[in-house]
Amino acid sequence: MARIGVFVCHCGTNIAGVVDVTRVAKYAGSLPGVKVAVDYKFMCSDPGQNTIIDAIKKYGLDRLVVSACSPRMHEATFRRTAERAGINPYMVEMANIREHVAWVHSDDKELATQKAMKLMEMAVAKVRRSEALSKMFAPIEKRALVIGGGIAGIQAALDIAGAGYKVLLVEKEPSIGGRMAQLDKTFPTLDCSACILTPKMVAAAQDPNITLLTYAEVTEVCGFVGQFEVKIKKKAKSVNSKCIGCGVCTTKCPSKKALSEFDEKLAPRKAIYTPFPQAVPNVPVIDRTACTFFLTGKCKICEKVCPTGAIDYTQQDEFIKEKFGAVVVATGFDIYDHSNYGEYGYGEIKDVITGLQFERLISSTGPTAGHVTRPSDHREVKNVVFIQCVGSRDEAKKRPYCSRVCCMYTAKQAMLLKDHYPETQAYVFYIDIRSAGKNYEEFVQRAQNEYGVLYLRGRVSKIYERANKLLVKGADTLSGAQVEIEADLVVLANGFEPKKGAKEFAQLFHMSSDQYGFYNELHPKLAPVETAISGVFVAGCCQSPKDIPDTVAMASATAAKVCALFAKEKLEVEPLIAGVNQLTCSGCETCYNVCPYSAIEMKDKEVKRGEVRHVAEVLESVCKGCGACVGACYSKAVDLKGFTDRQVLDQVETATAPITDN
Amino acid sequence: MKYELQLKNIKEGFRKDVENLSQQKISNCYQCGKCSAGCPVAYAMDYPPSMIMRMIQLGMHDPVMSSNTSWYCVSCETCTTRCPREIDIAKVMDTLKIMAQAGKYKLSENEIPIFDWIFLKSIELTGKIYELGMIGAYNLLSLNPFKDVYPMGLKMILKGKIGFIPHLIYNPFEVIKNIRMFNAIRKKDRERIYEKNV
Amino acid sequence: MDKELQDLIKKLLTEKKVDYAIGYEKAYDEFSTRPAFVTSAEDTARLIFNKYCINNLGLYLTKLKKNKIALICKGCDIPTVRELVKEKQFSRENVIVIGAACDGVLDKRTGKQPEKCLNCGVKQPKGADFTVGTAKDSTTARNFNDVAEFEKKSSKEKMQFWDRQFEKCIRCYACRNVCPVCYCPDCFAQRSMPEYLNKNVDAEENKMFHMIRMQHVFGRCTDCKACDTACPVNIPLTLLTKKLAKDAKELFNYESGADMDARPPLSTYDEDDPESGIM
Amino acid sequence: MFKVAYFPGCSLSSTAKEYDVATRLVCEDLEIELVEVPEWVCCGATTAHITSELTAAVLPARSLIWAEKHNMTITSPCSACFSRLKMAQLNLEKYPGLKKEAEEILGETYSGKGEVLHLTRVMLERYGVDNIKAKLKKQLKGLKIACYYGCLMTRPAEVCENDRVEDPMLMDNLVSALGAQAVKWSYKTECCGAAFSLTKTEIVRKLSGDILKEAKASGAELIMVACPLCHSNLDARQPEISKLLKAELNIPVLYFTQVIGLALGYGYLDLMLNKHFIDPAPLLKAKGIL
Amino acid sequence: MDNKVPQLNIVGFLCNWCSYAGADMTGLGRNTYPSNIKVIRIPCTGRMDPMMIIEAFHNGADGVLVSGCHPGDCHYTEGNYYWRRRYPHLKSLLEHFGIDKRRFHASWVSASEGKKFAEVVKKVTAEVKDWRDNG
Repeated sequence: MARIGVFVCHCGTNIAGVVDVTRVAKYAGSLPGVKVAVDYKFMCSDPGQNTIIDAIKKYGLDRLVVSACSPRMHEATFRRTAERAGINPYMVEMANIREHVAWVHSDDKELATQKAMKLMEMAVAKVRRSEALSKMFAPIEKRALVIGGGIAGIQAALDIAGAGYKVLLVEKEPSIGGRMAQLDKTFPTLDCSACILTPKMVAAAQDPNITLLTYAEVTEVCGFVGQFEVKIKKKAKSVNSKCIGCGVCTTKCPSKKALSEFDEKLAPRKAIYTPFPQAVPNVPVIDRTACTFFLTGKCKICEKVCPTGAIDYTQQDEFIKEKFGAVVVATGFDIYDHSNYGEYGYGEIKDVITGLQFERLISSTGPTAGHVTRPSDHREVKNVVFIQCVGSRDEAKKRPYCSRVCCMYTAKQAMLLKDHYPETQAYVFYIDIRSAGKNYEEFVQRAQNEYGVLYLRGRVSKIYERANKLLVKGADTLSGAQVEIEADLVVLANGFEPKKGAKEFAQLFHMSSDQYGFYNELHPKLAPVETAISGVFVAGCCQSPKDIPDTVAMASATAAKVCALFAKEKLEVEPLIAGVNQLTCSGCETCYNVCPYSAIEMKDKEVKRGEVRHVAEVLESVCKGCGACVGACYSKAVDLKGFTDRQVLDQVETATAPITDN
Repeated sequence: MKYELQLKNIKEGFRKDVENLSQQKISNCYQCGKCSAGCPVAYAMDYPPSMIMRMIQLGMHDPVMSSNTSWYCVSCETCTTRCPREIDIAKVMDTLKIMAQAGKYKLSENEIPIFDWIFLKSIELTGKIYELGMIGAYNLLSLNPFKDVYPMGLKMILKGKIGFIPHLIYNPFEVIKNIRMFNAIRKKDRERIYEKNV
Repeated sequence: MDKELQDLIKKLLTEKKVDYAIGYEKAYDEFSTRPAFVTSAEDTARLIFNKYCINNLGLYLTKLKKNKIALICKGCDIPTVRELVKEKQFSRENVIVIGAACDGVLDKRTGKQPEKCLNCGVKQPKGADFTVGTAKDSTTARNFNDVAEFEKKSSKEKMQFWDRQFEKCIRCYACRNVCPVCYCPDCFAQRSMPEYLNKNVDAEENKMFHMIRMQHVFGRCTDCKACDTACPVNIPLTLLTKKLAKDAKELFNYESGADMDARPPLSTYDEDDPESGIM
Repeated sequence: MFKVAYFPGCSLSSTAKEYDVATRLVCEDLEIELVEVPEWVCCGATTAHITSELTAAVLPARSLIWAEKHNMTITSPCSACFSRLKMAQLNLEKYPGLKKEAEEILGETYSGKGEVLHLTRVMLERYGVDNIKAKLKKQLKGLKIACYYGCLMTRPAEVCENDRVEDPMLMDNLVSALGAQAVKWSYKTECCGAAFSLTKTEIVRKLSGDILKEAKASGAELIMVACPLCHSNLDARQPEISKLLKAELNIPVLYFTQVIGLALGYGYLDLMLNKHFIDPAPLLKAKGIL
Repeated sequence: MDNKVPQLNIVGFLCNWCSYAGADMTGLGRNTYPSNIKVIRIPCTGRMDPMMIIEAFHNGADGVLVSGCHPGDCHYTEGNYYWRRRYPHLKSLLEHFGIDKRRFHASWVSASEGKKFAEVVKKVTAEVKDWRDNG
């Protein structure tokens, strides 16, 4: 006979404020097999866990039910508690009476209490059928894959490599550096972005533990924590390893049709190019969609001028498949495309530019060598209007979130403008200024007080084109005035959005993403860099918009997580896997066909004395415990440990029975 | 400061009344001011639209209802089209006018309500608009009998743009049907505004 | 036709092509037949084929996995063979399918041809290794009109209808026992750990048994009507098996036992499958 | 033959008679059959929706139901009428309570499936600019036209469907097809003052004045409109506005069907161009169109 | 819809990775829904044996909801694709046996769709209630 202990948690007032926890505990005590039932303020706290351990010893319990929060939150905690008291950790079940009861049924305490009692009773029914399971271990491939070579990826790679583990850093573009390389200065210190980034890029390139793979993309992922098998496409660079980065090819290339992605399409670039002079690795690639040779079959100038014979037009895309123990996803962001804003000209007005374009305009390495001129006619500017919250805080444009950095970068850009051209006037239209961060508020104040940037509180309604000027029609809600400004240039503070293709990329890993496409962390507070896929971590703006210091901190956090994983000898894995009762197996191969992991083997086996049958067998080290075989087996020969038919049936039976609470 | 906001002065029901009748979530407004920025008639209004939204949020019934803002709204829907919080501001303005004309709140404007009354009466009795009669009646009732008579009105008549005979629905049954319909609508409107939403 | 059949089997047995032949023989009266298992050439005289050969002999294949067998099949029994091969219950090389041309069988209970014989497109067997006799297919095609008619009822009416039917059920399991695809070594209905099904014989439990059995044979049942024929209390199981066939066709464009290469509908998927009302 | 239910609206039988005449003339030529909704009642215009939501839904619903019954797309040449028809359709769909009340009053049910389109969209999108182009007799060479769309045929975004709300191109495409030049200007959808024509005339003068000024500044010689309200504000009030602005504007304002009519070869009186306050004849003669 | 619908028993099978997490998210966001649903956690909708659903109805459940990851998002790659095939078949079969279609539902709820989960439960409860009240 089972000896079950039921422990009902108040979670402060989180649960107890809605659910009558004493009644739940009292009801538990009346259930068959339950030897003790108690409620306590915080079950997960040290004294709470000790209550459980003491009860186990005192009543000789062999199974536990903890009625508390979601098992996704604390199942592991209570399994460890059980283990400490000498009970098999898989003899623990949780009844989720916080997320599934107290927090969602706060409108009727009686019904909530009844449901809590029911869920607890279901957990008791399930745990009654639990079996002791022993832990399983899997090997770890101690090599990390970092996807994305922006500041997040670089930082994560450097930190993991620093701990002595090998890292492969994959970047889609021809050079690492990412968005940060495009910036001119950084807030709130106004130090030069390139000056602080390039040393890191070089360090990554020179680290013996880091392998750089630029112009490459991850195309396929299988496996699981400790054993990811990843297929990577190395796009044909058309330039081989003989290249010494002298740059002659780029200088001589006659093609000028393509627009520079790095310069945000403000300037042309050659068909053979490195994105920017400080590129790492300093090896150009040929853009085959722009190259005269690839388009017409004639030219080959780069081949002629190359001193080392590094040009190879025959190169093909190459696929490699490698194994990794952990993955850091740092795929970054795109800025919001304002062609959805009809009122700001559908992205067709040349002198309405994005914040990132302004960075390139004012950067001394940019297309105008730091001279801020109008893209349409290259005239100097006098009045510049900055509009915040474009593609942020805008439900109508399906971007209701705050992009977090635009207030700051707008202040920075307005200051830089005044710095370069003291005679210009900068106007900033804002809704609210969000400057939470060390020295951030002071920075915005400086822009207004020292630099004389005029801040106007209101969203701009429309930009009219009129005779070489842009008429900006806005409002200042603080004074209640309508504002019209004749501007030379309008800079939009475009918000952040997930990288194009982020959803498809998430599906490679089966990571979940939010409705916009930002990747979901495992827990918003307690597991901000983990994902639901164990062994896959997220860093930087692919998770949500954030500034450089936060990105770097997050990247280092992922590195710490990876190193903690690699520091273990072997990986403990859940023994919640499928098993076949070969006596009842009819050998129809249905399970074999549906298994997503090929974890089922068909064998001719002597199942009874003298009876050899064609039957299924589960490969324990391969099975991930999804249960697809269980759902498909009509002979009822496969079962899933931890979610057995008996357990589920008893839960169903309990769920549908009335409460017998007097 | 012009107004002193005291909690006991905030009419709780006002925001709810406007929200129920307009079916718009006014509490959604975060005061970005885009409506005021784009409004073509804001210059003539006592308060710009965004401020009206704020005052409704705070239940400031008297200044909202006594202001000319809603009456100056031309229903051009610029605000609605551009509102980042997807509030149909023009509809809220309509609602304020409906509430005022239904007599639930004090009327601050009379030109437009007079026009509206004449206009709808014209539809009720003829099914269509009878411009000359309508303009004449309006000018009389708004105590400005010679408004627009010269030169525009005269020229209109000369160009044959305004007829002297109303276009009638010739079928008398249709006329009766029309009048009945209007009576039914008025009854339902009273229920909507007075009974359900108080 | 009997002669032709006997000669063929005699030849197969003498040439040692097969160990067994499974066919029909006369039973206790002239209106009854029963399965005959013939192992020697001399014994072949027992074999007959007539309109009373209503059983689906495919049933016995799962019981004789290792032997080489000649199996006498009506056109409508052949899909069973294919289905069982697909489910790896034996290999196709081990069985020689002898198709017997059939003008339709008679249901002894009614003395009439069952509906499936009235709209039969396989009176002349298709896909057999040898064929004996000739027959003409029905002019009307197989249809699901009767099922569609039943589907029009309200769920309450359906519920009441089946409640009345399953009140009659005595849980003799004849339906399961004659079903060629009900070959599980240990049927769920008889398990005790867990007890999927209460052993009581009452309408509710009976209904549940049939529901689960129908679910288990979905996409596998060839609608051979063996269960319907075998039922001693005349529960119209055809109405269920035909529903399965209709759903398999309409939802997944699948016909059990028709195509050796088509994957059973529930053990495969297509990324573009319709969402069918999933919220 | 292309067949649509036609809701002319009150203005088209009085102040904008020339619009109705030109429209019927052009549509006949293009073989678009306009089936006038019999015994139609006023859409409620700019008045009903600020007086009673129900009135604003019931009045257009009668015509909508008729079109739906006869399985036709319903169209109106007047932006205000179109807007009321379309908004009634949208509101009846959005607010089931309103629909219930409206149906009770009308004693008929409305499915809301029928299509409601502005005449510009019927002619320029459904019928197609290319098909019109194929039937032209004349090119309107050298004419610089500012297309003015106004509020009610473009806003809110739901009624605009596949054109751009802030910078619609439908009529501009027509202008190019007619051989004329569509000027690029940013006041296409600014408000003319609409319903304030009689009540708050000073607002109309300012708003329409801004539009006229902008059109003039962008080099337009003619303004093309698709709404009798816009027309009367821009045309009939133009002399007053000129006086107010102390500048001679003198920009003729034509309906888009009149402009098509010119390219189809119709004359001054056929299209009732004489009805306009600002006579287009001198301009059209100078360009060799008349 | 009113969250208080007594005497209705709905069993919910939620996959661990998406819908169960989504239901947790509903709690985190304090969105409310009727309390009739009792949730059973399963690893994946692929594990959903149709038998369990038949058992639930047999045991007297008024309604059943099965919810999993959106197609393409399955933690185990393809479990929900199998479920997507079992669902229409089972629904149709159950209907044939007289179990009304308003009683059996399936949904896709991702880990971030807390609001959607509340909406789904409200809708399911309303449908089941409609079945019970109006036959």
